[in-house]
This record gives sequence, C-alpha cells and structure tokens, in this order.
Amino acid sequence: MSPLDFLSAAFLFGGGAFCLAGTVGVLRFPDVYCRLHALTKVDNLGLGLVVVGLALQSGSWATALKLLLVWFFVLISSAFTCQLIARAALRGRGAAPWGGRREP
Amino acid sequence: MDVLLDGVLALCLPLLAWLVLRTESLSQAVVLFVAFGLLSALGWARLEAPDIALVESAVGTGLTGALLMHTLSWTEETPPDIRARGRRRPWALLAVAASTLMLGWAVLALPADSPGLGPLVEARREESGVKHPVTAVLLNFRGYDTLLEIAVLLVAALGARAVNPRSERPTPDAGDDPLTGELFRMMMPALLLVAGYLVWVGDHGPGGAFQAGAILAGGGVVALLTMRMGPPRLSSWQVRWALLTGPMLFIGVAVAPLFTGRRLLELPRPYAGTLIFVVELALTVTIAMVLLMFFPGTRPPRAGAEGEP
Amino acid sequence: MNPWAVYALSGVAMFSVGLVGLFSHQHVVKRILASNIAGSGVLIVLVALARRAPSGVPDPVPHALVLTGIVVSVSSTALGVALARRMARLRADAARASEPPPGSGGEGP
Amino acid sequence: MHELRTGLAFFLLLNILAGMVRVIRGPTVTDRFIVAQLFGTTGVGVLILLAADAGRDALRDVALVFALLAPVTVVAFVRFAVGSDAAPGSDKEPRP
Repeated sequence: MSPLDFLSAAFLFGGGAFCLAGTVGVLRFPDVYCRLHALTKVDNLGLGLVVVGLALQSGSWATALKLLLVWFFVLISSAFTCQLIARAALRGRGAAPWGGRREP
Repeated sequence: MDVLLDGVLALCLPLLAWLVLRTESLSQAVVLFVAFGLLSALGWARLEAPDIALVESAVGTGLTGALLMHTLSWTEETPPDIRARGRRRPWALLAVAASTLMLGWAVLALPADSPGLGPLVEARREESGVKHPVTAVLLNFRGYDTLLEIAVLLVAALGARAVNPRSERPTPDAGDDPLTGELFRMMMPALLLVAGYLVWVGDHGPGGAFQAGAILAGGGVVALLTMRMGPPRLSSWQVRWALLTGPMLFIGVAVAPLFTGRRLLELPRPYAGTLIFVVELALTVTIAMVLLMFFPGTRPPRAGAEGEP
Repeated sequence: MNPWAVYALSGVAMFSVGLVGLFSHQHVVKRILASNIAGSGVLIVLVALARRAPSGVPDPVPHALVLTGIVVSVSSTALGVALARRMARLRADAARASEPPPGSGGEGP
Repeated sequence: MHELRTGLAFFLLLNILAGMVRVIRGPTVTDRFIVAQLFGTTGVGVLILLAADAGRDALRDVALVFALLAPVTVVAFVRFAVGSDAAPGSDKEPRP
C-alpha cells in the first residue's frame, strides 16, 4: 500500500463518515429544515471526499476530472434542491420550523 | 464483500417493491418508487449491464418519478382502496406463494453456464459497424425491435396527447422566478453536452439514443414545469417534424437496402457505422420530444370536492 | 449460489410482489406502479440469466432486449398515467356537476 | 483496494436501507422526498465506487446521469408540493 493509497483510503473513510452523518441527521433531526441541512452535507462533503479519494487512486487525469465533474453537478443540483424544497415546504405545506423545544 | 453487497441488494429489491405497494398514501408510494428505481439501477450496475443502468437512471428514475409526482396533483391523496385489504383471501396468497416457488425453482434449474448468444454476436461484430456489442445488437442485428419500439413510443405519445386534449398553454413568463430560472440556465448546457456525449459514446461504449433522448427530455421537463416553455403542441410543425425525423429516417435506412438487392434492415458494411450514428441522432430528437409530450400543460381540476391536492 | 442466481431469485420475488400488488389495489396509479415493478422483476431475471456466460462477458442480446423493454414500459406507464389523469378530471367534473352550486352559484362546470 | 471500495459501497448501501426508516416514518411528503434525494446522492457514491474497478468505467456515466437528472424530480415535487395554482417558487404571493 503506497502512501498515495493510504491517503486515498483516508479520504474514502472520511467520505463514508460524512455520508453516515448525513443519513443519521436525516433520521434524527426533528423537522424538515434540519433534515435538509443534513441532506446537503452528504451531497457536498460525503461525496466530495469519496470523489477525491477515488481520484487519487484512479491513476489517470481523465478519470479524476470526470469524477470531479460528477461532483460538480451534484453540488449544483444540491444547492438548488435545498433552496427549492425549503421554500416549497415553507409556502406549500406550511411545515412549521422546529421551535427548539425537545419533542417527546 | 462482493457477495455481501450482491446479497443485500438482491434482498432489498423485492422488499422495497413490497414497501411501495403496501403504503396507503400515494405520495409515499411515488417517492418509494423513485428510490426503487435507484436501487434497480444499482442492481443493473452489479449485473454488469451499464447500458441498462444508464437507461434506468435516465428514463426510469428521472422522468417516471417526475411524471408520477406531476400526476399526484390530479389524483386524490388517500386512495379509497382500504377495503381491498380485507378482501385478501388466504387461497390467493397460497397460490401466489406456490407460483413464486415454482418460478424460482424453474430459474434455478437452468444450466449454470450456458454461453447464450454472446460468442455469436462477438464473431459478427465487425460487420455491424460499431464496436459496442449492445449497440450492434440494438441497431443492426436486431434493428427490427428498435424500429418497432420507436413506433410504440410514438403511439404512446399520441395516445397521451389525445387523452388530455385541453392542454392550454400556461403563460411562459408566469414563472419569472430567479431560482428555477438560474437552475434552468445552468442545467441546459450541461444536459446538451452530456446528451451529445452519450450519442457519440454509444458507438464504442454504453450509451445511445434512448439515454441521450431521456436527458434532453429531462431538461425540457424542467423548462415545462417552471413555466419557461409551454407543452409541445401537436399543431406546430416543429413538434411534428421532431416526432417524425427519427422514425422516417430509420425506415428510410431500413428500406433502402431492398433497392440494392439486399434484405430489409441489412445495412451495407462500409457505411453501417455512420448510418447507425445518423439514425441515433435523429432518434434522440424524437425520443426527447416523445418523452416531453407525456407531460401535460393542463391545470389539475379545481373541483371544490377535492380541495387540497 | 452464484451471484446471477441471487439476482434471478430477487427478480422472481419482485415479479410476484408486483403481480399481487396489481390485483390487490383499486387505485389506478397504484396498479400502474405494481405493473412497473412486475416488469422490472422480469427484466432483472432476464439480465441475471444473461450473466451466466462462462467467458465473463455477459451476453449482449438480452441486454438489448431489456433496454427496449425498459423504454416500452416507461411509455406504457406514461400512457397509463395520462389515462389516470383523464379519469380524475372526469370524476372531478362529475363531482362538480352533481354537487349543488354553493351559495353564490359557485364556479361553472 | 478493491475490497476497501466494495466495502464502502456496501456501507453506503446500508445507509440507503437505514434511510428507509425515515421514508416510512416521515410525517410529511417533503420528508420522504428529502430521503429520496439522499438516496440519489448515496447512489451516485456507490456507482463511482463500483466504477473504479477494472472495465467498469461506464458506471461513471451512470453516476453523471443521476447527478444531472436529480433536479428534474425536485422541480416536479416543488410543483406538486406548492400546489399548482401558484407558479412554482415565484416570490410573489400566489395569485388567487
């Protein structure tokens, strides 16, 4: 395992950790807006670290650039997704933001 | 680890399918169905079928999800089929379980290593004019299926449009909303680029007209749902030509060999590659327009009885 | 139990779940989803069988057939959904026509 | 390295299954849709991990298509969630 492999393994583990954090966030957070926050963490950081980890061990610049392109598109769509869903939830279904009290 | 991944994926596909059909509320069923489409795309990827994973993700998850979500505002939320739950007789379940076991046994009884038609296709691949075997089979060896498939798409588009005639054109500038506007402006160039790439890569890798057409249709749907573009009206000649270029060119290419003494759909060897590429380009336009016509412009019925969709 | 058999059995299970769903629901869109799931089950069985090729390269003919199958199932779903929309609109029009116009004459049919 | 990648792909798949809980329990439609988006992104992660194996480069195109078509479902959902009388997401108050 060359040092590059160690580095990419570290990035992959980081990516996996953020994906886990995002999923747990979506499961545990009390209301729609917090869950949206958790969702976008998976998009940019979870996937980002996995992409960097794979780009390191892909060995060819073309593959690395394509991975970054995939991540770039996910970033764009996640930014718009988060904003659109939050506005739709606020206006359409009127999901009241969580008031800070501990729900049972 | 591979076995574990395959096992869990194969296990949770039917589980998710059952979950989709068990839920009462329709919106939950649709969202679960989108998740099911995603998992089946992963299944295709594990089964070494990248072409099908590509079509599943482009057409299945992208457009079918949007189409079903769009339909939710028409149909009532909690369907009145609670009674169906009580009517389930034990005999029916027993019969289904027995037939599933029989099907499973029949599938397992098949020989474990039959080569199938792979070697046959491999031997004749140079004649097809393309390097990727699936595209060779799709557009050359079994071009007949693809020709009829385009006809099926056309009939479905005309049927969907005939059933929803009153698609009055929403005012395109109604949605001058900066957010979706920016999303649309950012997405369209990327979609066009990737669609062109997929048609081109279809020659020597997974890709082709269906995936590219679905991606273009995805861009069109975003434009349609954000009121940037009215639904394609059948009366405008551009829509008609877009619908007809693919099939007419394909039929032309299919019939042309008859005049030079060859059989139907027998593409001449030297030009087969370019002919296939031209036909795929035309098919992309047609498929994009057909998939776009499935989205109506009409408003859901504002009947008092239904109230909140 | 080699990998293709696992997916083939999963496809069979999906097909029977879809079939049961098709017959046990009354709601139109639910039945469209059920038929879609049954279709996916059949396609997964077909591709799983294609993967048995000993040379490791899966057999491209079932792949092309399944590709066509997915596109046809999407177009049939779209047509089914269009019909469901039409039924909903007719039901809404009928509901509006039958209910007495509330107070100030209500909206026209 | 193959084992690590496949292991991480399996871990992400477990994440997707864990997300099912929120889909079932999710009180509102929006919650369920958020989980569907989460599956989309995690699915992209699994696909690029699988794509790193030999001969599986085409799976990156699949991940690319997933990433590109995510907004299509979102726009459809927004149109459904806001209700179709208001132009989706327009800042002005929904016209009566």
